[in-house]
Amino acid sequence: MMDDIDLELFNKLEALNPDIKTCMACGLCTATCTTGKFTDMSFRKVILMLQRGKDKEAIEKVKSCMMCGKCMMVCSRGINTRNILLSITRIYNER
Amino acid sequence: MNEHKILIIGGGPAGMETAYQLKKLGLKPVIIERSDKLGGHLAQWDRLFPASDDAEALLEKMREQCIDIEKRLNTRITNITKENNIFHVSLSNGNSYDADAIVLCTGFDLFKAERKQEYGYGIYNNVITNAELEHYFKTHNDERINEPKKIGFVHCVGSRDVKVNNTYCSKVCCATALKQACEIKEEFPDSDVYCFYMDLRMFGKGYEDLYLKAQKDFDIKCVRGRVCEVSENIEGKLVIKAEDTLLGTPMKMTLDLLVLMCGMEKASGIERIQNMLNIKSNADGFIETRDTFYGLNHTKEEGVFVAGACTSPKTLPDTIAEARAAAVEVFNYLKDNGQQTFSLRF
Amino acid sequence: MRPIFDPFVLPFVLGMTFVLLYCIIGMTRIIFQLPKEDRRKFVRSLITPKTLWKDIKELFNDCLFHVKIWKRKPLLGYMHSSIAFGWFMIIILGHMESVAFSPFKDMQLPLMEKMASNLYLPIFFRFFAIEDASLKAQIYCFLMDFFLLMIISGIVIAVVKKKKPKNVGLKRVTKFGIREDLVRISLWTIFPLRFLAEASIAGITGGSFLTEFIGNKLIFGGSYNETLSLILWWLYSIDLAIFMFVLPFTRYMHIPAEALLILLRNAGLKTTEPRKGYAVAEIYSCPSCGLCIDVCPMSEVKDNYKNTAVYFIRNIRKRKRRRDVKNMTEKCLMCGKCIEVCPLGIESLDIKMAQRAKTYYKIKSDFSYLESCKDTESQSRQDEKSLKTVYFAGCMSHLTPKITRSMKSIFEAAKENYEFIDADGSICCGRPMMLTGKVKEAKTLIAKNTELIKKSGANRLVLSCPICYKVFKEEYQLDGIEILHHTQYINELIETERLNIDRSDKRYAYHDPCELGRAFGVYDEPRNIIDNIGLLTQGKSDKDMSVCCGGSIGSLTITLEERDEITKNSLKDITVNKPDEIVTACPLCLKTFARLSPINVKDIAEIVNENINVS
Amino acid sequence: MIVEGKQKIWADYQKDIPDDHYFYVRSCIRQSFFPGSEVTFLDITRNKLGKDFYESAYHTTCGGIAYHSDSIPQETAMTIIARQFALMHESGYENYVCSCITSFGCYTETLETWHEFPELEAKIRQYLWDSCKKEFAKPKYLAHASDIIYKFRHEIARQAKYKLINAKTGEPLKVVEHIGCHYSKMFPSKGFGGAEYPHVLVGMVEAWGGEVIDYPERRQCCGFGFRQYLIQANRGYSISNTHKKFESMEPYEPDLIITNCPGCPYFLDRWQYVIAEQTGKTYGKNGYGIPALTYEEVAGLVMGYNPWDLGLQMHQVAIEPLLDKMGIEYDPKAKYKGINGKDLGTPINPINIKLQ
Repeated sequence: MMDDIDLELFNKLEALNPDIKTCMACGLCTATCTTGKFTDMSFRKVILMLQRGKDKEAIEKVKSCMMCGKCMMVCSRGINTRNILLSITRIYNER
Repeated sequence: MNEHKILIIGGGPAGMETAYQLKKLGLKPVIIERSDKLGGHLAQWDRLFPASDDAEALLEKMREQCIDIEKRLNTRITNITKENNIFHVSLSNGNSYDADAIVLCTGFDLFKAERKQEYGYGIYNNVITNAELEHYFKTHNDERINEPKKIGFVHCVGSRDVKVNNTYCSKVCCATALKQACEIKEEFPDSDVYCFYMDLRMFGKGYEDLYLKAQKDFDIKCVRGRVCEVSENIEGKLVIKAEDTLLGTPMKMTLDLLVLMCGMEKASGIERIQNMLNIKSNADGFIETRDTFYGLNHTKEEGVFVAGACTSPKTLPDTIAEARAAAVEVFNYLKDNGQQTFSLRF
Repeated sequence: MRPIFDPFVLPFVLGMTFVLLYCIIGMTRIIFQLPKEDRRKFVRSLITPKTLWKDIKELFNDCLFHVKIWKRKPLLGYMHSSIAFGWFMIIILGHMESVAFSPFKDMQLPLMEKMASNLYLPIFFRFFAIEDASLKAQIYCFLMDFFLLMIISGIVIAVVKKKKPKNVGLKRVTKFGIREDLVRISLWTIFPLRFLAEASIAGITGGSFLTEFIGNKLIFGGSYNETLSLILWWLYSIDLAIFMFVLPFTRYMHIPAEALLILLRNAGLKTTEPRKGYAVAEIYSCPSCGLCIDVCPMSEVKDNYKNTAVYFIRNIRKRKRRRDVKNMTEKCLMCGKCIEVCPLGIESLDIKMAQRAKTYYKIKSDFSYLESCKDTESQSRQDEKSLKTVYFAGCMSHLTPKITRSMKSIFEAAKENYEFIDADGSICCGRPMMLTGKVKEAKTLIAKNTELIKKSGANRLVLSCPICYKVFKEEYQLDGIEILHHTQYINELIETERLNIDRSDKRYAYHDPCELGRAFGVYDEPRNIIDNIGLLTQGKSDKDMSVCCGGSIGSLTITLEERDEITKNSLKDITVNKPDEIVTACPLCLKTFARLSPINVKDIAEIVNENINVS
Repeated sequence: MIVEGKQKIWADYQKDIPDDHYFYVRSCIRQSFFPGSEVTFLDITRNKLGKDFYESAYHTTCGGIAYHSDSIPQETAMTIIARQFALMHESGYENYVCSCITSFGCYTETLETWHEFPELEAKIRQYLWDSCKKEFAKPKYLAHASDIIYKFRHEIARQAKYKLINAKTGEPLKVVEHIGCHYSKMFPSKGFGGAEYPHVLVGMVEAWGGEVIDYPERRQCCGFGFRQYLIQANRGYSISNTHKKFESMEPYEPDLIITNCPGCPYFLDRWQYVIAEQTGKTYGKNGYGIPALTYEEVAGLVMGYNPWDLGLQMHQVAIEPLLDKMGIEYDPKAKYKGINGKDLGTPINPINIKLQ
């Protein structure tokens, strides 16, 4: 149930990185992902999962990121994906 | 002997623009409108996508252009017969016309939201339609809209849905939804607004900008997934279910207000006129045009023309463009056939 | 006979004592904050003749003559060296003069008094000594006046610079607070006051062309007013005291700090902690000159000049809130241009990297999935022992298949026995991870790549991405494996005639990628290649002055809009001489430019491939 | 809630079924789950309403459970159904009424399929002949047994001794109605009230004095869902589904659940016990559950049948609080006595849910 989700951390993330809002889920970030060769990393899904309160699954994905920045290079909305990933590792807790 | 005219059936944007252009071409159009004023659906709308332009200003301009044009309001067609390329048209007010050509500008009906029973329109208090929201923007008078905190928009209600026999896309709902989402967010800045879409079909000029604006400036949350059912909880709030298809997980949430983006359907009662003129419908129920490219303003019946959303869902710019094209087509038809109206004038 | 003491010297004596103590304590602290190994290195450098000689040379060149500034902006160079060298000479000559002509030479004074008098005598010599008519004394007088004039001329330029920075070739100068204004005014007034004080008394105690003939005769009409003169000497002393008391808390601290920095740097030390040891020496050495403001690519965007190196260093020095420093650190593109122009060569990027390494990330990376990653087997490898070269394209090059395709075709044309080790996807080189401050995590990636490359049995590694190149050069330990960027490799192929190139009359502009050019000085190889292919046009700022393309992954927080401004500005510089095509040697630069460039942008490998002579 | 909106839909979805002369077929599992229900149905229709409901001893399963758990192919299921139709035909009846919702769904699906694909009907006709040497005629009318009670709900109300009203307070009882999924979800027009807002049970409850509550998970399956329960490994889905429904209806404090499907009262009843034992939570007041009854049982209670004759002791959730509310007199000692007075044995008391 979406009503019970605590989005405090996500709102913090969104305030720091307002460009998150403009994602249109085209999937370029996932398609180009260097880590994606080895894991099911998907930046697009990470953001959605955090939005839907699935923090744990999202964090598992974030942990595998190599920070290469390819997703940032290809993003058609110009979202600073790399810094958002970094922000996540600062804001969210590994539980 | 009746005066020879060009009869325009329907006084919405398509009818008004066709009439105005015909008049400019030196012909004598008559608008037959069943309601008591010109404007059609445009008169119900407050602002227009993509840039939230004032609907009334546009309507005023169109009405002004029609000031000198002969109109028959509160009037219905009772009978049409065709003889030697002349249409004898009887009206409900007892009058009749001889027309050299007829332009059908009968527009569309909004999908009746109660037909999607699972959305509970007419059953749950806080389920409203796009038209009702537009009416609220105009009047600010709707007790169902009371400081909502969470608002949902369901796209494609009555469109792209074999379960209501409408498999086509209504074309205008995506942009309308995002426009209305921004507007309601502007009105209730503390609210969370969700748009449940299947595809965001932002095809026109400025539509993609509207999408970006909705996301960036208004924080409209677009969820890819159709709402499957709506119910009411004990507090009278709406509980909706959908799938977040981008994540592949079902989601359930409580909303204070749900707006159904009703699509376009063929206008009710149009079959009656179609039968009089021997004109068929296409697979979507709208009036069939002669072909898909060159004959868009023509029906298969000589002398019967079409413009606007009576042939398929259309945006306003599309409608206006088609109305202008129809006027030219009528003009050419009359010229080529040496019709009376034409010879009178030239 | 003049008195041997006057109370007006007291402010100066106190100021001098304060500043000396402050510097000694500060220096000791810095040295003690150094890691043990670094401290040992430092001591060793001081007793090694070679480094010692280097120390001395640099102290003169940099601290006194400001050779680097001369080279870039002669007028500014003159301003600095006239004040620094002039002042230095006045102090030296003052001491020599006071030793040679001390009025107390023959007096029997208690030791303490003698020492104390030695402290102020050289400074206020003219007050205490009476002119000696000897030629030697005349020469001293002349030299002292000469250098005083030199200093005053420098100060005049400084005043002009302050009023109209453009006259000395600067668009923007650093903005300062009241304290800095105070110290600046006190510095500017020291020598005019000295001139007035000396001139006022020159009728009695003598002087040379400046003090006696211009000063005394013209200003004071050749007369001597004891009260007025004493007031001037008091002002001079107080001014000196103000300068010295405020100095440690202002940018002028760079005067003593720079000397220490030179010694530490020559000992081979580097920043390891952002707010300790070597970094402190660097931070205090920053003169806030602001040369880095104009060159910083970020200054293109309004208000972003506040993130330039000079303000970053100032914030650290002021112990500003951690968050401000953090934001500045993360915004930086890490292009290194500020270091290139820094007259003191302050390695602010090292401080930023050290600061980034302090970031606390609650979620730790987990690369355990790499353990199961199989060695990238290559079908084309027939005999392992004969394999000479491996090619590692890197993540970014996978976004620019024209680079990898061109490289493949160049390898084939050169009949190279090579293996494309990351043909179906790389493990990131670790540099982007380093830039986020996650050094340990980066080391994991480095280890994995090292393992894969070593397994290949090659003795050469060719890279296409300068980002990779930097980390491979600096962090990888691939003993026995030569690391080359493809510009270097292709250049070698051309020079050894393994690759024949056709010439055309196309005009190419070359953009130096930051991490290839400034970081490693790879300037000639690409230019040599282009010379073989077509005509190389000059950009407005080439080589070490090349402007970052804007795409740098060095910056974590910069927005796309800001990047675009930088890119446009960089493109403007590159295309100033109307080239037909822009050539670069970095996939990131290529992709970044391609978005906004009005003309074709190509990688150097691409133009080489286009012009291979097949016959 | 806008009642007029629902009434409009109810008016739109009315089906035409005859008053009398039905061939009645029982449900496989209801007979063992709630054995009083079908007996009561026949007693009410035959004796209280005076209608003709005929049963054949040769009737078998419809094959629905096997079909829905993928054990038999559609042709097999259809042949079984064809045989039932043959029995009806042989008995001289044209109207077919079944007790089971699964069967109702299968019959509807079969008839609709034959309508769309007549060649399949011909094929099945051949199969039936080959296997049983029987010939069938399709029923003229197909009804579910709850349709019959719905149709006569007002007559039953007239004969009622009790109402779905709290005898002490005079307040209507709050009733959750739960429709079997296969009643109208597959073919909305085949059910009274359609698929979204079925009226078949609502009509009964309202006619008998109760008040229906519309809660968010009303449309959700009871938790049986064939594969969810029949495959042991999937039973977690079954119970979590049921749990979801109870969590959703809890705030309304329902007094009673009325159902029209074999599986629903069973799962809504039994899982309450399991949920209580797992989580300690009960959904009725004072440690009781919410009674989940079949519509025949509710009709029987309203008409004054002895609760134990209706088989209400076969429910896991104690029925007594409901009987007390309705003011129905009963003999607590007789609860675990069979019809012949023989002791049925007493269940062991669970920890978290009261049984009496």
